[in-house]
Amino acid sequence: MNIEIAEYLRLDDRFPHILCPGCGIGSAMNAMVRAISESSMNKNEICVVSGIGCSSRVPGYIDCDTFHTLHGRAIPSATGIKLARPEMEVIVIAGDGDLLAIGGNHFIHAARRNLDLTVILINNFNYGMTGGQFSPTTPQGKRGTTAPYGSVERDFNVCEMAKVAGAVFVARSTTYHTPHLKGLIKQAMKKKGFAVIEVVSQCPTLYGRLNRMGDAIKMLEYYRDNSITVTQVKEPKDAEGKIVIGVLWETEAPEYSEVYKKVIDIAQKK
Amino acid sequence: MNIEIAEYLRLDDRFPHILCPGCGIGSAMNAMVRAISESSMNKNEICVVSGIGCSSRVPGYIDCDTFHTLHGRAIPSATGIKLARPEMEVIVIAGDGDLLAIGGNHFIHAARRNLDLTVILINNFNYGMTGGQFSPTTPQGKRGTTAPYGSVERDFNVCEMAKVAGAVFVARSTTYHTPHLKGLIKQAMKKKGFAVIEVVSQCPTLYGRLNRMGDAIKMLEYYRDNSITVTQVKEPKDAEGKIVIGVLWETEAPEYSEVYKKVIDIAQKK
Amino acid sequence: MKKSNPNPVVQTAKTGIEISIIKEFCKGCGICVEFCPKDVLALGSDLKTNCINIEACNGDALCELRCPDFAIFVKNPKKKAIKK
Amino acid sequence: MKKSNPNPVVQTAKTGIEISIIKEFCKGCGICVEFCPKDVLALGSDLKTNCINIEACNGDALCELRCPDFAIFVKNPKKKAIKK
Amino acid sequence: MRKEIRLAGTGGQGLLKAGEILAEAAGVYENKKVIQTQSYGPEARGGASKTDIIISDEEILYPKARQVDVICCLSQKSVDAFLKDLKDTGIVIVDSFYVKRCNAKNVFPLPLSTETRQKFGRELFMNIVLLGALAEITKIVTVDSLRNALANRVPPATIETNLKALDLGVFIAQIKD
Amino acid sequence: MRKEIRLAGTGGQGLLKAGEILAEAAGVYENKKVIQTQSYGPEARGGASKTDIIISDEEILYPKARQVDVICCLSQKSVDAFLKDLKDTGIVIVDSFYVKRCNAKNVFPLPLSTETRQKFGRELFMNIVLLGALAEITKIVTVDSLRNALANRVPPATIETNLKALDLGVFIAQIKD
Amino acid sequence: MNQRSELLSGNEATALAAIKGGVRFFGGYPITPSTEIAEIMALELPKLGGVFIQMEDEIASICAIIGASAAGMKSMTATSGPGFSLMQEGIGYAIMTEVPTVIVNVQRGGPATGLPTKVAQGDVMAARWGTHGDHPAVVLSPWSVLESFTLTVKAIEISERLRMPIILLSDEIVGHMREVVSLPDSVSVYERKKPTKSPDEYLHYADDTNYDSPIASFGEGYRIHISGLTHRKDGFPTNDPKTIAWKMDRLRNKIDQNRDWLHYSEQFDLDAETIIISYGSSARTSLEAKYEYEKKSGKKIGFLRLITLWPFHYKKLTELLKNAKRVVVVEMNQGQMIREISRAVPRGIDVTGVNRVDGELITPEEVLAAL
Amino acid sequence: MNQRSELLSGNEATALAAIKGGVRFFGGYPITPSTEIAEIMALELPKLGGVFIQMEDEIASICAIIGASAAGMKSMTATSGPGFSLMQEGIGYAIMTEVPTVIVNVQRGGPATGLPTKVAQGDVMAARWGTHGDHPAVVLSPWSVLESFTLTVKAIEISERLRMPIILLSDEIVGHMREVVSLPDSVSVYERKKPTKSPDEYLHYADDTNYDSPIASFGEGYRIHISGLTHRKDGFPTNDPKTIAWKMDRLRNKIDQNRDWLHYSEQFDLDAETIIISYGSSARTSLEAKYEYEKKSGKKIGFLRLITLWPFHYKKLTELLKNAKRVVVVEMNQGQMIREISRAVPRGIDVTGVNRVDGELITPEEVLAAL
Ligand SMILES: Cc1ncc(C[n+]2csc(CCOP(=O)(O)OP(=O)(O)O)c2C)c(N)n1
Ligand SMILES: Cc1ncc(C[n+]2csc(CCOP(=O)(O)OP(=O)(O)O)c2C)c(N)n1
Ligand code: SF4
Ligand code: SF4
Ligand code: SF4
Ligand code: SF4
Repeated sequence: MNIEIAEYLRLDDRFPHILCPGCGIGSAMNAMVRAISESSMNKNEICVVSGIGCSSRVPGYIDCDTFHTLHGRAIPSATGIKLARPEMEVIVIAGDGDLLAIGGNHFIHAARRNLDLTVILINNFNYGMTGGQFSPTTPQGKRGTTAPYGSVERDFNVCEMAKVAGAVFVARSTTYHTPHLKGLIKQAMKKKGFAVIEVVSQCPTLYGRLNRMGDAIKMLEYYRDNSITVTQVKEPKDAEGKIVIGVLWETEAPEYSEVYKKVIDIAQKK
Repeated sequence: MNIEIAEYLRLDDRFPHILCPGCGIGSAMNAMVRAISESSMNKNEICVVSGIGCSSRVPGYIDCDTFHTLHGRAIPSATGIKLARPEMEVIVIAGDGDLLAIGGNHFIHAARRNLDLTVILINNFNYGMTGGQFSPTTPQGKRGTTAPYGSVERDFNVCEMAKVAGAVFVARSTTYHTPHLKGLIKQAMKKKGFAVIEVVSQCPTLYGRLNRMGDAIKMLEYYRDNSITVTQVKEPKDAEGKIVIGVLWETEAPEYSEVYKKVIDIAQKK
Repeated sequence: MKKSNPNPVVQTAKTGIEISIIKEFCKGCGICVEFCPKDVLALGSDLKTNCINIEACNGDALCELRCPDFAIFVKNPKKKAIKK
Repeated sequence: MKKSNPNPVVQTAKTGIEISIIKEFCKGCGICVEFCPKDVLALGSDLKTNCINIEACNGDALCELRCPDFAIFVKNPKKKAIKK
Repeated sequence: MRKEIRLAGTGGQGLLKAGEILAEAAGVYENKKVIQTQSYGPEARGGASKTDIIISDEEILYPKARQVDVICCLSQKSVDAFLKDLKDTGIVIVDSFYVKRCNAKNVFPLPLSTETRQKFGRELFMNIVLLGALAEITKIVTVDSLRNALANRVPPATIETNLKALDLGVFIAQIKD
Repeated sequence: MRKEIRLAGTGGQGLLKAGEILAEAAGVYENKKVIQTQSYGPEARGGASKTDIIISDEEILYPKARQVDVICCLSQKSVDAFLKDLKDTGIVIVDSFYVKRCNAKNVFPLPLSTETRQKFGRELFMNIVLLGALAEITKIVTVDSLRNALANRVPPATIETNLKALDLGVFIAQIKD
Repeated sequence: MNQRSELLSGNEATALAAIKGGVRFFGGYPITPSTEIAEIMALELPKLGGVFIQMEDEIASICAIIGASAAGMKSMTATSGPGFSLMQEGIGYAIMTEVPTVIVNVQRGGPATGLPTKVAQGDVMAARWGTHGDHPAVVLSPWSVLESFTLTVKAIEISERLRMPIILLSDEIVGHMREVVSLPDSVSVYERKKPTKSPDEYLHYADDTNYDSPIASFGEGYRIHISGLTHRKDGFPTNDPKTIAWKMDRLRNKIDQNRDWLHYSEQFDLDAETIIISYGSSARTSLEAKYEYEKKSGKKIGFLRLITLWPFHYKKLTELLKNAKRVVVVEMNQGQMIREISRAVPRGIDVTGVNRVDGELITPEEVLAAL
Repeated sequence: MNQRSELLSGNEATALAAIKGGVRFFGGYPITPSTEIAEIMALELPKLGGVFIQMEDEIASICAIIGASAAGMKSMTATSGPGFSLMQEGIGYAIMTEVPTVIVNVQRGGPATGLPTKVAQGDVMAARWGTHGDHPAVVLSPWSVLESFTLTVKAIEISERLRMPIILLSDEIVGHMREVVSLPDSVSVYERKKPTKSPDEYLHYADDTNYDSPIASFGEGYRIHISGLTHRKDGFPTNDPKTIAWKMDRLRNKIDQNRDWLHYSEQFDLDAETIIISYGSSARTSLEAKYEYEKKSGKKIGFLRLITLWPFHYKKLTELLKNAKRVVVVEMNQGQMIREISRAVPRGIDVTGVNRVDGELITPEEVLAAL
């Protein structure tokens, strides 16, 4: 097909994909594929890794090396790949349940090590694949099938946590702001070290329906009307009740495989 | 024996304990037992929970209900107890490896839920029980038996992480400052919600020896000479290279089991 | 393992802008329709997106970028050069 | 299951301050000795702590609080009341 | 009496719920032995979804339909996949919008989705519309039993609309006759 | 020739390391068949610790000592626990500071810890001192073999001190004679 | 309308049974095809003042339910293959510490992520041997919605009486299948016996009896110590070989001394030459096949349905199968229970497996073909 | 001085073998009594440019080594009981996705935390059946320091040839015991075959042969898809029963078609009436007992040492034991391999277990008592 990004997709027999109509994961995948395409990377040197969940189905559609691991285990699996083949660009894409519930520990430890991974965290505020249970990002009071009276747990601030754990690049966007998201993914891929992008997404089938948020369009309208770019935030209260998008944190720190090279140097000298 | 704290100890056949001479865990246990004693709590209403490790041996010496669980699993096990018996004071005591390596995820999730636990994290910068491997708190460059060339990983800032994850009380002390530590433990126990105390401790047998830090006394002298109380820190650079001790963070937030009671109310009304 | 060759429906505007829609992929979510600033698109009776006003298209390709299903593509001869 | 009954060595100062040492528990780490501000304690030839100068003891009980092994206890009649 | 009914379509069309209502209608309100099983795509959604309901006077052991009396298909894919189990004398009810080809003897193509969209603005109640039509055409259960079952199995706020959907289904089937 | 030697004491006294050196001395430098096993408390430290070394001209299968020729004990607890496996003709070497009671025929109480503390300021090298004494008393291996083995098995910077400790052990044993 | 008859799925019946059986703490993590159990618990437990908590993963779930049970609350979790594998360490911990609890595994196709929405019976051996170290195991397998209810109640009771985790091994068909059932309003609930000894005399692992023993829970003033290290009668760790041997025997005796009453099975026509043995959803197919075969051929076929999969009662089976000339074992795996069954029948007897591992329920035709 | 002879422990030999056998990636988490393996890898791998990484737990460890192997690097981890239980889900994933790797389990006393510093052979069944779902397993058990070396090399080779995780089941005695050995300077290393087909034609799970097949790794331009969902030849998930059956057969065939060459054992005097069967450290005791018995009684005793525990070669065993009148199975568990052995010998033959589960190495006296 005469489409620019076609070469990065497994168009021949994997599409249409299994995601629901209007699911934000598709838009995030769209932005990711374009980011890859525009970075003019050799697709043979990219590995996209996921766990289990709707979001984790993404790798199956991308025409590069793809690794659909166990629930929660995308990051440690990616760790093995990245260290075995440091020349590869390793991108992790998975859901909030996968990366923060069962996989939360790997997330903070990889950040701490500052391994050169690009992590795209699709936050749809629930466990989509298993049918809409609440997740560690479900805002208090919202419903999931396992929170029929509204969730009583507080939600994680993913971006703050990534930063404190050691990530060198932390950003947020939404599935409404796909051009913006695409740009962030490009930046994250370029960044040496642990880079995280939280994609605020919609699960109209479950979370949206359970919480009476309307269809995908309604949810995107909400994201459109309630987002604020980080540069627009002049004082804390500007951000209240808003989704702050943009690069939230960036710093420089030695990347893990580079530091590890030093160990090799020392060891080989001895 | 005619000792005030004797009633809180299993003095009859568990002592002398198995910890090495000069191990800081003993001092931390000492402070903890005194904190309990001075809080005049009924020892039948206390449960001390640990994982696996030298630090996790502490419960075996305390004369209350004690739970020596699996490596890394003190917090989820404590979660079950606390929710089954909300009237009990549930104290978790374990090492940096237990709570932050294998158990890191439970740590942040319990903090997020703001479950009413008092977590005493004995940070001796290595895995003592298994013989001195580096841990997530080992400073970069320091040695462990699995980091013979010095650790290349960055260490976690436990206290910051606890705060970001949702803890309502975060404090730090050292095994040199046992009266101070005792006071913090008392405060933490009183606090409703997830309270964390990082105890900077010494493992003279392994970490100390591997990193040529001298014996227990030398290590304590170091803690004495390089600590600064949080109130003494006037500007960030005062804290540079120092161990900041005291209450680092305190806030109020609804505690999990209380919030859960609301769910019960809603459910029962329906 | 090549099995299917998605067959897009293509329309070209006087401006040279070209919109391709892969009906097979479109799930009719309406996102492209709703957020098109120029009302170029509409859901048809087939419950898929349709290009109803190609001439109005300004070529910003927002539909293409937001479509969760890789079902709509816009070629804008003017933009082409800038992109890569 | 009561098996052992630790038997402390007790010394009492004129001030009424009383130091009990449970030799069975003491591992001779020297922490109490080193950080005693009044040099009341010393490691003996038995490699355990010993009270060598009870009269100098100011009763702050720092040794008691720092001892990792619950091997030394200080009773200070003056402090008693304040404590609980 | 033993009847095997299969409802098939895409995940999200509510066929499982429809199957439950049918099973409850027969099992609880008409005192039949009944068993319902289901089969669906990877994890909880997407792709093909089907549910089999067996209604019988006797104990039912093997719970899957093997000699199906009635197959209802709301997607072309499900027609292609599941028709093979149809009895010679079996009937097929299909949605005339989603199903274009159906190679069977007794086919009832009904404008279920079109009519549902027309009446309710969206397809949300198509599963119940289907039940109405199914009852009307096959008489396997009474519409009254369906009404009763439905009341237990849909959110209270939606009962009324669902009952309307049931009537719409009956109506569509009658017209067809 | 078959000799079973047991070194026992508390975790941290370096008996495992001493056992290794002994085994390497006999196995690598004197071409004997040799096997060393160990046993210690919960996880990696604390409590009783012991190591068995079997030295033989023939293949050794069962690797634990059963009829021990020489037991060296650096703690009272280890005397109490491990003496039962001693051969009738076996000898016991004990540290005279840590061991107060020892009920056996051939006991050599040696001031290992006291002398070590005196010479090196701490007990760190007591394990090697013990080896020297053991070699001198039992002649199971030569001190030279121990020297060679030691050089491979202690940090280079400490070789010299360790060799001195070895000599100290030999000396202590000679005095005892 | 039947008196209180209702249309329920196996998973729904399990959840309702847990509640009726006294479970007041559920800690879990969603996974297909078990999730409905958690969802119902989330809805129902708060109504009774019980606790539902969704933990961060399955490891946390099993630890939480162990903690809750040690603190005196009947507890349960539900999962499927991948989660079950993750729970193995925790299951071993509950066995070692003798904490009663119930783990429901609604089987799906494995290994690994496998077939999340499709049926299998591939976890039979993992349920017996999954955790490391020697250990006892009790595994019950329901074949219907009603039995999902009754066996859950049974599992709770056994867990309390034997002080150990009990595994309810369901499968996707049984879990998701809906039938009309009339559930009892209440069930008899075994209540953990409280110790009568004083805390000073109480030993947490006293073994006058190996079951129905009084157990102290946290918070009751006994100041017990619970540890996953091999321990003495008082719960404190030991390295003493005799005490270790005592503990290991104690664990083994839970099975050895109770094998008889732990054995549940259903059987008829065992005097026939050919006997079909099966369990769970494939037993439904098997019985259907038996009837169809008998209708066609006029010859009887024996039928034996295992309800207790573990402990496997070799003697009992040998006895039940004493007239068999041929045994056909029907299961949806590559041959797991057949391993045990082969050992229970005399050597000469032909033991044939009818197996299916493609995610579909085995059909009567397949069983008939082997008869 | 012997030519290159050195005093090594079993764990040290395993680590050195891994390095000589081409392992360049080790991901692990410390646990007694396996930790020395990690410690040596941490020291030695960087010297060769290899990667040692201490992961945050055992789950992360197994995932990391699977990732590294999928990216073309030979990889390994080492653990003990509790860690092994935690790895079960990951082991199943490696089996399903057919990624070669080696898992060393140095057994200690279980269940649960159990006896961290004491020996046991209680994980034999967990090594076979620990992960959920039907799956193949290859488990090798060394009895000496030298064999810790040779079997590690073997395990690496088998893992590559069969494309699956191989378990080296050592124990605390073998792992910590020191012996003098002369290791080869180099060993023959099996190198993963690279595909010769073009990426368009390449199928990651083509099954012309079931072993020694070419495998593409990440980064080689094949753009493969690896998934733990049951998949087609091209690696993409499927729900098609036929394809599922194909995949399950494919996995089973790894064992069924290779059982012969996977079988390693050592035996002598099998014409004797009584045969001792054992493995790992308890085989040392057994052989000692054989010799002692023969010395005393003048009567021969047969000896059979299993090196491959799984797959268990029933036919081969039947053949080897055809003259036996009595079989004595010596193992440090409550009777695990004896279950398989009983099935391999004719029904009349007496099969006696000599077991010990108190953390101590079984003694020759105990074996002698059973002879
Ligand atoms: C070990 C294990 N536990 C549970 C599951 C079931 N499971 C599959 S996906 C999922 C959560 C998906 O949520 P998320 O990661 O947020 O992704 P989404 O589907 O919302 O994109 C769960 C719990 C599993 N496959 N494996
Ligand atoms: C699942 C599991 N993995 C590994 C171990 C081995 N292990 C025991 S304690 C420990 C770490 C101890 O370190 P830390 O928690 O920091 O406590 P410390 O001993 O330093 O007080 C490890 C890795 C185990 N017991 N269980
Ligand atoms: S269930 Fe939700 S997250 Fe999953 S594909 Fe559907 S809309 Fe997307
Ligand atoms: S090893 Fe370290 S942490 Fe453990 S008891 Fe000894 S000094 Fe303390
Ligand atoms: S956004 Fe994509 S899937 Fe949605 S209607 Fe438009 S073309 Fe179709
Ligand atoms: S601090 Fe305690 S253990 Fe250390 S020397 Fe003093 S009394 Fe003994």
